[in-house]
Amino acid sequence: MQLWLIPIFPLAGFLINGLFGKRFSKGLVNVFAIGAVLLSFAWVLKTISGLGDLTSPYTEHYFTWIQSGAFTINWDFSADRLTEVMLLVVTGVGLLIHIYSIGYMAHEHGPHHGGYYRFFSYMNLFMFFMLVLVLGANYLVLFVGWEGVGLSSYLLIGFYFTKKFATDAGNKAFIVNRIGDFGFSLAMFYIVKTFGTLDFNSVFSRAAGIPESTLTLIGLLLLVGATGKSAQIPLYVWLPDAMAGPTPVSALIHAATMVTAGVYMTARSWPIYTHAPAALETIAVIGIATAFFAATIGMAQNDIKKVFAYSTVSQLGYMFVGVGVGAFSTGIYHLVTHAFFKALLFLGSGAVIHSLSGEQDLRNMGGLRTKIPWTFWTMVCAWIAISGVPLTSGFFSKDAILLAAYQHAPWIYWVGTITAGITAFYVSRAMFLTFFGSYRGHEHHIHESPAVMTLPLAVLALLSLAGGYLFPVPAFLSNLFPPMEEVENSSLMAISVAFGLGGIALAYLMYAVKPALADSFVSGIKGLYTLVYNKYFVDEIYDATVVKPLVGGSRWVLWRGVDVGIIDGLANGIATASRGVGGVLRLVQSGNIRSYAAWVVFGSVALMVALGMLAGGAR
Amino acid sequence: MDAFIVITIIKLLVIAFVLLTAVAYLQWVERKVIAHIQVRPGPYRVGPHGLLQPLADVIKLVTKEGLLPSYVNRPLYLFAPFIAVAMALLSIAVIPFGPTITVAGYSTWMQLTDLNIGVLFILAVSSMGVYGIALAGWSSNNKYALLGGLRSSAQMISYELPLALAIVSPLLLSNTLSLRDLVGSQAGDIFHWNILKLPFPQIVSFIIFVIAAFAETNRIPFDLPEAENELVAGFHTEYSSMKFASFFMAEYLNMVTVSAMATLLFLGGWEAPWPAAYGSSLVPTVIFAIAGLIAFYHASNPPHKLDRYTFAATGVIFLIIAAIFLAPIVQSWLLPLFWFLAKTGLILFVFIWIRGTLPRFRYDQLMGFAWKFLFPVAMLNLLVTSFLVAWRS
Amino acid sequence: MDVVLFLIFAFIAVVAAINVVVQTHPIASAVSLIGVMGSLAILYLLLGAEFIAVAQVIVYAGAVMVLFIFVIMLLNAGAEVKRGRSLLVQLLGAPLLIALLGLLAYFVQRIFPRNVTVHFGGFTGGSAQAIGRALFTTYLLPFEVISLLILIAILGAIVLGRKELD
Amino acid sequence: MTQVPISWFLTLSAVLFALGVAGFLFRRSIITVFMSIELMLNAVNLSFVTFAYEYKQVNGHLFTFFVMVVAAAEAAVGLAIILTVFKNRATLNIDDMDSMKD
Repeated sequence: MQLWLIPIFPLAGFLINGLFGKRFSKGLVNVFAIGAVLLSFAWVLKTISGLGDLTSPYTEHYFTWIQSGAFTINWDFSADRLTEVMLLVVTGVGLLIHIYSIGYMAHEHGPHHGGYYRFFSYMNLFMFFMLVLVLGANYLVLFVGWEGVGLSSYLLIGFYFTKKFATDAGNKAFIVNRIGDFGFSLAMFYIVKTFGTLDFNSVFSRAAGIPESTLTLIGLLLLVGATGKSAQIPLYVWLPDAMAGPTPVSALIHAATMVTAGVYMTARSWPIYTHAPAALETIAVIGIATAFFAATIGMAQNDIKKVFAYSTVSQLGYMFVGVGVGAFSTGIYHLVTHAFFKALLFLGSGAVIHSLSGEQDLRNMGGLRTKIPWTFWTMVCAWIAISGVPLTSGFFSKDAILLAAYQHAPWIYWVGTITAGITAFYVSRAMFLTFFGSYRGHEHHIHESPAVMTLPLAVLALLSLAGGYLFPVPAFLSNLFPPMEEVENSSLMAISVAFGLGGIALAYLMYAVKPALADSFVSGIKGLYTLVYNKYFVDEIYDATVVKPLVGGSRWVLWRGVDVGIIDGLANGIATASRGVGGVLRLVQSGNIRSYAAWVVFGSVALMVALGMLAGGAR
Repeated sequence: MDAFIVITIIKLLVIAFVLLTAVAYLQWVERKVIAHIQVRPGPYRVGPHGLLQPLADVIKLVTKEGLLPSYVNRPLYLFAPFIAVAMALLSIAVIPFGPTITVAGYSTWMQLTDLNIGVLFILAVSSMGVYGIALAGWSSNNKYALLGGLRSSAQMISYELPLALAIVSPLLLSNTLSLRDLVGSQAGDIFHWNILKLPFPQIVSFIIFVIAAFAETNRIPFDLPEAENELVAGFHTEYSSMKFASFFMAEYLNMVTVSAMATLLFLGGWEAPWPAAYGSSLVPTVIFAIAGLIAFYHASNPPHKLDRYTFAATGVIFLIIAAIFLAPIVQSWLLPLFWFLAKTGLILFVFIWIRGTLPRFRYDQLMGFAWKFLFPVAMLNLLVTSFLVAWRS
Repeated sequence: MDVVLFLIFAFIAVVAAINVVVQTHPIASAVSLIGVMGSLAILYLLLGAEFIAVAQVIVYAGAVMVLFIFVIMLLNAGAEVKRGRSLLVQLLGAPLLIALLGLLAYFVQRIFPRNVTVHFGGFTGGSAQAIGRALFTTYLLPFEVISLLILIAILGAIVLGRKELD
Repeated sequence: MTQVPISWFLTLSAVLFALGVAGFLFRRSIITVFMSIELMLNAVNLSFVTFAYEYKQVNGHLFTFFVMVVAAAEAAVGLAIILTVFKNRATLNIDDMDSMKD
């Protein structure tokens, strides 16, 4: 089926725009960038229709990448139904966001700051690596994509590299991801040690015969990698800062695709996890903790993108819960629907920011409902979807997770349900503050975004509403993952829906009907609010416990002590000694060629004398 | 063994005598041809139509005082003309003039010696010929001579490359390095000659060869080493009498050699252009007969009084020669010799003809022409030829 | 006959080689070296290496030495100046040289007995055809590499000879 | 005895080589030194061809061939270097070329 064609188009787009984009007009850049993703999407569709039923994975071998003794790593791509789902999400949502970016980035220019072509070449590079990640048939190829998306994420977060906070955010994302990747690498080493291969098929088919302790260790190490990439506790801190990048980047990378890589990877590794229940349990706990924790922070944020960033962290927590309770397909289901409505939320907020010429603070918005109706109505779709209003896509996926969680452990269900209420509350808060009430800012030229931006919004709005029916992911993936019990529990469903609607109502009361109520409520729980507003001081704690000691240790012990004292001392000592010896040998180097020749002749004479004596002795 | 040595000595003497006479007369022919191109009679005083002019020249050069300038590097100054003429004569040794002949029971080749690497031998010897000119230029201790010598060595090194490359293509077609076998491979009609042989006619390499040969022999339009208006007389400024004559002789001998080479490599050597069955053996007879008749015609209305007799005598001689060509005993070796000499003479005539028509190159043009035009074209031709030869086999 | 030929040309080669070393003027050395090469070519013929003999004349005598003479003429190099500074060579040069020659001759005489002899026609494998065949089969890779080397040498010479380079 | 002992050829080669070394050691003109190197190469070539005769193999000839080609390349580059050196320093004395000392 030529799977390699899928990622090769964005790579070509990246190379063309990256190498020659400087000379291209914006239109030409668009043609290559969008065209690459469009071709890729088209090829995905053709592949999926061509692969048909796909009960067993379809693998294509390209070349042997690493060969060392019996250990071989091939550059293989494979496709099963999970891959197909991911391919559709990545290329489909990616295509919409690329189109949207034409409008959003239209005002970017200049070689230093904007670099229109730079943006699109990075986006294409990201698409390439993300597709490699999804298509890879073994952990190492997956890891190539994994690191590649990290690189493109870094490049795009630091897109405005003349601003310090952007580059800092890029560095932070990169470094925090390194910690996760460290765990991932260790996991791969263990897999190689245990299985002797990194190939998915052979690893998974043999997982049943491996001791549980080993599998738990591998599972936990993989989880470390997943928490880094998918922004789970304790490595979630980079994601909110990553909003420094342009909004389409936030939508594509930090909401819809890259951050779900951790979920994808853990779901992909389900044969390992099913034999390591402890690791699976850890995933569920971390997921639900992250979901709740991030949701509470989301309530107190004033930056519209920060709200959605914490919302993303929280929703990713849901996906982990889905995976962690053993309902792998529900996690993927939520991944898909979340990609629709969260991308829509980000793109909508981007449209808001765009129409307000860069304003991001909720306190300076308000009453935009009539001024930018397209944006408003599309965002409403996302709003009700994320809030779990019945019959929207978010409702189905979230409910599936919560039901599975209830079967696994009821307390997870209850925490999840409360979180759902909180989620509905803070998203509604953001919506009310943005679109209702009266306008509190200074901007006078509020304008609706161009069609090239609103059209993707409309498509995503449709998907947010109807995505639950259109893509019945659990049914589609049912033969891939271990079967789950089909449960219908309408009371539990009703409870979670009630929590969601309650959250919306509360937000309506506090931010639309009586705005003063919110302020008085905040002043009532001032201590708690400060704690939440400052994100539980997690960044500060990390700074004090990890960053400061590391920097200090590096400076005083490693630099002054080890580097200057021992290593430099050693090197300088060797150099001094060599110079002394060289000073003696220099007398031989007279610079006179004839002297050198005499030495050569002397050497050959000596050699011949020695040879003659040896030969004589031998006789 | 003894017979071999005797025959070789006889051949040596014959070839040396004929060749040196021919060279002397080549000079006469050149003067005559150029004179006629310039519409003047040329040498006319010594002998009928100046026919004895070469003899007079030889006598003049031999009896002239041999000057030995005081400032020259004497050993090399004396050695240089010797090298020049020796190398020119050496290459004649391997050139075959015709097939095997049988005289008084002994059969031998019309060739001094046959090497199975004859072509390489000629290349080697001709590359040594540079020394004569370069050393002459240097040992004269004269700036014009030095510049002439420098120019000639640079020119000859440069043009040796396209020359060698042009030679390789016909060698590929013939698949031998022996000059005798080379002719053997071109036997038949004109379409078996390398210049027209399939799969790839060597017209281009023939032209390159001739151009490079002009440069190798320092002939117009490539006679930069002896450009008299820039360098007085170039490398032989300081030479006189027989030493000067040696250089002169070497140049004409080299002309003969390269013409013979061109004949052997491209024009089928002594092979007739079409088979004897279709009357090619009658061609010399016809030519000489016509020449004799023309001579008789001129004798009947002579421009000068004496011509009545000289023309008549010439006509008789021509008719006798025409008759000799009909004799079956001599035909076997006289016909190949005729064809060989006719082709070589044709190329020699081209040499003279071009001297009478073309101006001289500028020095940088000369070098640029060799490196930037001739060399790539020769290379391309070689590539195509070798590809086609490989394709065919 | 073979002995006579060998002795004549070996004698010429040695005398010319001594001349290369003894002559103070480069051009005299160069002409002597051409003499060495020419006589070596004859000895190659004696050893049955006809292609190598011709290549010796074409490449060494006809091209390399022409270059030498060309450069000598271009630089107008005169007789060399006696201005040595190498004490080592002055003291040790001659003894070392005699030792080298003595050892080489000793090894040759000891290792190669006199019963292996050379006569003209004793070996006929050195034809152009044989060499070409070996060159394009066994020695194809060295042949290609060496053509690359020539290309690099041409480029190097051109770069070094450029006027802008000082 | 009309045949030449093979050791004579090798001795001739040794003598020529030693003369080349002598030229390298005792001559001061860089061009002559260069020519001495060529002399040494020629001496070695002679022994190659001699060995080829002794073993009746063509390999020695090929070595000689390669040595010749390398020598030609070396001459081209070496003479270009000599020209450049002369252009910059106006000297051909090899003892004046010692700037690689420090």
